[in-house]
Amino acid sequence: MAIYVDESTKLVVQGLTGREGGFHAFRNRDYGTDLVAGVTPGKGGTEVQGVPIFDTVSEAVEATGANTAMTFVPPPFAADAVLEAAAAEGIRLIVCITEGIPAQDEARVFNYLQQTTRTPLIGPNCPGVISPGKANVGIMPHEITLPGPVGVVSRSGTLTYQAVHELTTRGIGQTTCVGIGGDPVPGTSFVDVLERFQADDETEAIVLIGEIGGNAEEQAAEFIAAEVTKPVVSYIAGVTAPPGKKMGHAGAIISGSSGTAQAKQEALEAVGVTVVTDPTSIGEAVASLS
Amino acid sequence: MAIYVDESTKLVVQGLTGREGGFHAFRNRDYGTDLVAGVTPGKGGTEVQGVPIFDTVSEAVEATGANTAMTFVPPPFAADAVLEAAAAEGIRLIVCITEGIPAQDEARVFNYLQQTTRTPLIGPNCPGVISPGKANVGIMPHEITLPGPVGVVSRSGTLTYQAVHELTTRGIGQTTCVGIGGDPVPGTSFVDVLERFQADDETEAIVLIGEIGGNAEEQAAEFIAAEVTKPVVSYIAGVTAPPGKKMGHAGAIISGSSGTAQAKQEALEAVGVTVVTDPTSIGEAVASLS
Amino acid sequence: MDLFEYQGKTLFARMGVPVPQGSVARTPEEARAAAEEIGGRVVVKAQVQVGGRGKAGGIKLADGPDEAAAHAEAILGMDIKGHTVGVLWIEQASDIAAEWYVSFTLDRGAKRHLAMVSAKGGMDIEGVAAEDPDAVVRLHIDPVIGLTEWQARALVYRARLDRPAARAAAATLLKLYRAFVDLDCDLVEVNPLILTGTGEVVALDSKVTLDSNGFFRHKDFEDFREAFTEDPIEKLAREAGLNFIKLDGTVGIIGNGAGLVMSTLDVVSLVGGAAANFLDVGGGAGADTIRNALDVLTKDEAVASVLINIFGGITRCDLVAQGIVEALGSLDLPWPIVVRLDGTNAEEGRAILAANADEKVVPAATMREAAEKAVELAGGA
Amino acid sequence: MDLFEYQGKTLFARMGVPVPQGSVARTPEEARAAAEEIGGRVVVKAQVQVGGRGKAGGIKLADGPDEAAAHAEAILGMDIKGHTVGVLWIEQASDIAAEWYVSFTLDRGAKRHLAMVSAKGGMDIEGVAAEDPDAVVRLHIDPVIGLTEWQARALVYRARLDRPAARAAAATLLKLYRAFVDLDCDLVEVNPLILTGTGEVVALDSKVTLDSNGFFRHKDFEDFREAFTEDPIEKLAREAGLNFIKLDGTVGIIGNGAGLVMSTLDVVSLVGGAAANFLDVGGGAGADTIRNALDVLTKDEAVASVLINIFGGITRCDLVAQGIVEALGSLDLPWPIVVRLDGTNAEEGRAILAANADEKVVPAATMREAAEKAVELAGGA
Repeated sequence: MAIYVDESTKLVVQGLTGREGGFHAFRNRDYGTDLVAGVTPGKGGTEVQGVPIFDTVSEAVEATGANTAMTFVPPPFAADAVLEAAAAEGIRLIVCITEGIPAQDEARVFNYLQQTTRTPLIGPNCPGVISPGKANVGIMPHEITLPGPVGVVSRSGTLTYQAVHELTTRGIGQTTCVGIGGDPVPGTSFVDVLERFQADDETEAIVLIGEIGGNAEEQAAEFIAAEVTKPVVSYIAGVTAPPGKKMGHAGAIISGSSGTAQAKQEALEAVGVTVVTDPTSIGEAVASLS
Repeated sequence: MAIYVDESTKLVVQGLTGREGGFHAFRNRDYGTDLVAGVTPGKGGTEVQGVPIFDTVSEAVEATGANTAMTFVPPPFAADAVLEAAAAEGIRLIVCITEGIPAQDEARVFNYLQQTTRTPLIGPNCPGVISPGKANVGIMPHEITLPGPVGVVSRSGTLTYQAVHELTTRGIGQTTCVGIGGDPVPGTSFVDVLERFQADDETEAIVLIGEIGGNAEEQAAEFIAAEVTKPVVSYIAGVTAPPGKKMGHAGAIISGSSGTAQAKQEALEAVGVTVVTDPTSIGEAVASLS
Repeated sequence: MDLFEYQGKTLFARMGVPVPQGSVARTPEEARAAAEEIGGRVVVKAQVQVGGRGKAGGIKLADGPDEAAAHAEAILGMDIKGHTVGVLWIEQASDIAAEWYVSFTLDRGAKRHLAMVSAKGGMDIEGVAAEDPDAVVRLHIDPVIGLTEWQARALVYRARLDRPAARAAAATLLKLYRAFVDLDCDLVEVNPLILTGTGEVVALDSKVTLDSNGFFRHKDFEDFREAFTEDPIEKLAREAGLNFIKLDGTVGIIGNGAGLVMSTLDVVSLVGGAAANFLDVGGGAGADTIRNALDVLTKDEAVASVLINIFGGITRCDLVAQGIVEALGSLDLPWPIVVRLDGTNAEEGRAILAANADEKVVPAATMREAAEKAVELAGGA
Repeated sequence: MDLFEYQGKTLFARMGVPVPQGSVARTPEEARAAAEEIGGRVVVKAQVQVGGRGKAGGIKLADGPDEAAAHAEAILGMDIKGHTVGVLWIEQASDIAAEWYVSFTLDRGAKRHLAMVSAKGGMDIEGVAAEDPDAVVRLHIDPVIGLTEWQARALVYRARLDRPAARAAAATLLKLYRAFVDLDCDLVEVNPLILTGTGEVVALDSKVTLDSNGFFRHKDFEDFREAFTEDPIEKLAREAGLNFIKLDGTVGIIGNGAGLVMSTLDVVSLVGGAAANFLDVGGGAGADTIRNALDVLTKDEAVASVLINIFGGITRCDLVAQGIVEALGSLDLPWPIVVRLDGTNAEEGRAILAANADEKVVPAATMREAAEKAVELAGGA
């Protein structure tokens, strides 16, 4: 098994005709992901590298049976694209890669989806999801992954790659790697992903990569204490980050003493998580679990 | 038993300090309804005839344990008042008497409540709910009611009184009489009320009063066919209404052949409902059921 | 409240929806002046609150001012399905490349807004919908977040409107929807919404129904009514806050609550009579309201008897009785009045009538009895 | 982007929130002229993007133009927590009957908007919240429908603001919330929001943080930046689309992704060094981006070595290598560059460097090795 994406994933890409969207979508296809459709309003009826393009997501779903949507559209239109994907019957997962969506749009869309649909949204501003050997929906470099028993979840893009790389170079494979993104209002939280990894038979251990700002790691710690029986290894970035400075991710702002890397490390250690202070130690830590 | 309101009802009235609100709320109290609070922003801390007034519904609920809200505030503020009542933890029923709320407000509030809460809203523009001998929340004249085994539900205010009067003068009592109101977007539909009457042990028969316009009666007929085992007697007003004219209730517009009194009568008769053509025959029809 | 085409277009323009340039005219001379100011070819359009005016000859193309004046002469005073034409709208003729249909309304069954769009505009849309249902694309809108951009696009693409104009069409749909919501409309319908030869999207017609419950947010909307030639009795009733509709029979009806009044009409019909009107005094009517209602009925010469059917709830029967007594004293009432009172303070009301009313007032114990007596007093079926 | 008080007030005024009359001044003479134009007593206020300016002497009351000029003289050039005062706001002195605190922000934990209101405004609100938590009323707002009227009233009554002013206070909250949402703010804070002696509610201060992701909706917001005295290196970086923050160490850091860069800082610290900066080239950086990043670091004299840490995903390592090679050819780079490439096209990237780079470029296989080499090359810990 795996979570979110696997062999049954049938992918429709919003913004497939764009440069970035096309580059990554076809990389995903080359990896074996079943890319069935693209959506670009006004380009319906055309096709790109054998993939049919539709004007709307619902037409794409009707014609191709797509069940997973990936959004690459520019920030001014991304919130609307997510709403469109969520409204299309048959779509069971939305992955929004777009970076730079206004926080007000994110907050409105997140709450509206919570109130009106059960379709999970991963992102925005995230690297996507890969289940090694099965499917890749996003921008993660699949070369660094390896099928295996570890679930990886992270708020950071490139840091996720680093963590996966450390695992793979030690021969430790992954069930699924999920980048939830570091924006102020991510559609999917650590807790959502932990719940799925806990329920996934093939996942034997979990790697959680956090960073300063917000309280997502503290919420994860609470959930781990209550619900997670599998071993968890964690790394938190930003130990030396200057307090109060904005570090790229709009989320990464330290407010007072809460949200610091130290506070997060302590919260996770207190519930039995193995916390490492160097991303290169993640592989070692997981290897020493067994 | 009874539905919606009974001896456990603890009533807070939004607009208790207004002329209409006060008149009917205290009539409700005189009938035995447990009127525990009033809400009028700016008048918090005062009291009217022994009933404490609060600035907000949530304060009223916290202080008095109110579980049912009745709204008498004027149309420009009524939609907001309903949202306030729905947001107050502990409120399990909202009855909105106010007439003249813009249809756009009703549509927005109805859908928002559907998406965010399970608290039922009865009305707006309705006469309320009475469970004879137990509680009256609304403007129905309790003198014409009698405790007994018949559930009454109606889109029309005064016509409900007429129907209840016909039952009572024949000695046939009621479990609960529910006026759902005739506005374009009523918070509670015939189907919602039929479902409760069907589940209510004491209700042995149901009277349904409809009128021209919309398709609420047709939806009720479908539900009756599928779910209701108790006998139903129905009267539909507007057989002689001229087509296409607006008859007071914004809802009562005939559009084409659907929504006519005849179409509704036929739909109900087709599923075994006893349809009478004269409101004064409702009592006879119910009496002849047993 | 159904607006005239030009009134709806005024609102469209306010919301940024393109409409052709035009002017109101009430005489052939005004039509000529309007055509001169606009220049070039103009269209002379009858302003009536009913559909089908094109087929009835109420819309004419004119090459210049003289022809515009001639058409105005012909159309003014014309009867279109019972509506006499008193106002014209003279507008610049449009260069039409495509004609679409668009509407926004509330779907009461779904309790959501409903958008309908068709590439087959400019004709009888009900016919199109009946013959070729797929030609009219329907989409429900959640009033909580309103029409989204993807929905506007989906409507355009699914209805197969001209693809190069898709962006402009979607933008116009969004503006029309904003008009529908922000202006508290029950209906916004544009048939046709046109694409011009130069690629613009323009509302060539408008059918707007305003929700009068929303007028507190739009103080100026009441002014639209000035343009209508209202029936004097209906106007009197409206100004008194009464819901009145003229019908064809002889029994004047006064009741409280639309359902009860409708039902009263039905019962009058059932016992062989016919109602002269529908008159709902609403909830919480006082003595004045009843007096005013009786006053309104004195203006209708068809009335031969009156039936007052009140079931008190928020309305108090004692106040109703008082209103009848006051009317008897102050108005010249030419007909017998059958009165049936039940509900809140009914006994007090009956007592007041028994003590103070003259022989014109005939009490009735039930709705059916009241209907029978009123029909009999009106001279039978 | 944190706005100056006066910039925030400009936005408030645009949204209908009352603010005192005032003018910007950059010299004592401008302060005098502003005070003359306003008349009466004025307040001279240092404009800095940091709190606590009142305690630091950055706010002074003046009886007239002369005193205003004298205060301006004293405040201009003052250092307030590392910010040099270059701009003043001269405003009409207000008649204060009560001082309240109001803010709207996003509660990331709850994923909803959070309103906070207190009757104890005009002072350190964090202190108030710590000592007397009940004095700060908190309420979550659903971003789908926004702040409702009942919520605005509930905030006012629960915070026990002056009851006669409740209606005006609630109306002001609604306007401030509209500003927060419609202007794409991360934060709108008013401390104090005052009640004047004549019963008006006025924003006496403003702390507004704009979300630059929303600037596409507000074309003019970029202009606010002109008033800031920005660090020249940070400005250069921003104009090149790079996310740069100056730090205190000697190892220049370039990486892709905020998390990886933060982590690189941590590892450099772990091996005994200190980063000279945080520089995130973001996702999908091309050769130009890398060249520009290196160019930015040449302006920082504290840099002794540079660490480029790239894990390719959307970013391609071959383009990164190409950018390094281009920089070596076109820029005068005074320091060694340790380069660690992994992920998308990493091998191609390493090959490009091996073939084209000079001895300044030091390859590293892992992040830790890269950090150790860079710290060593910078002259050790």
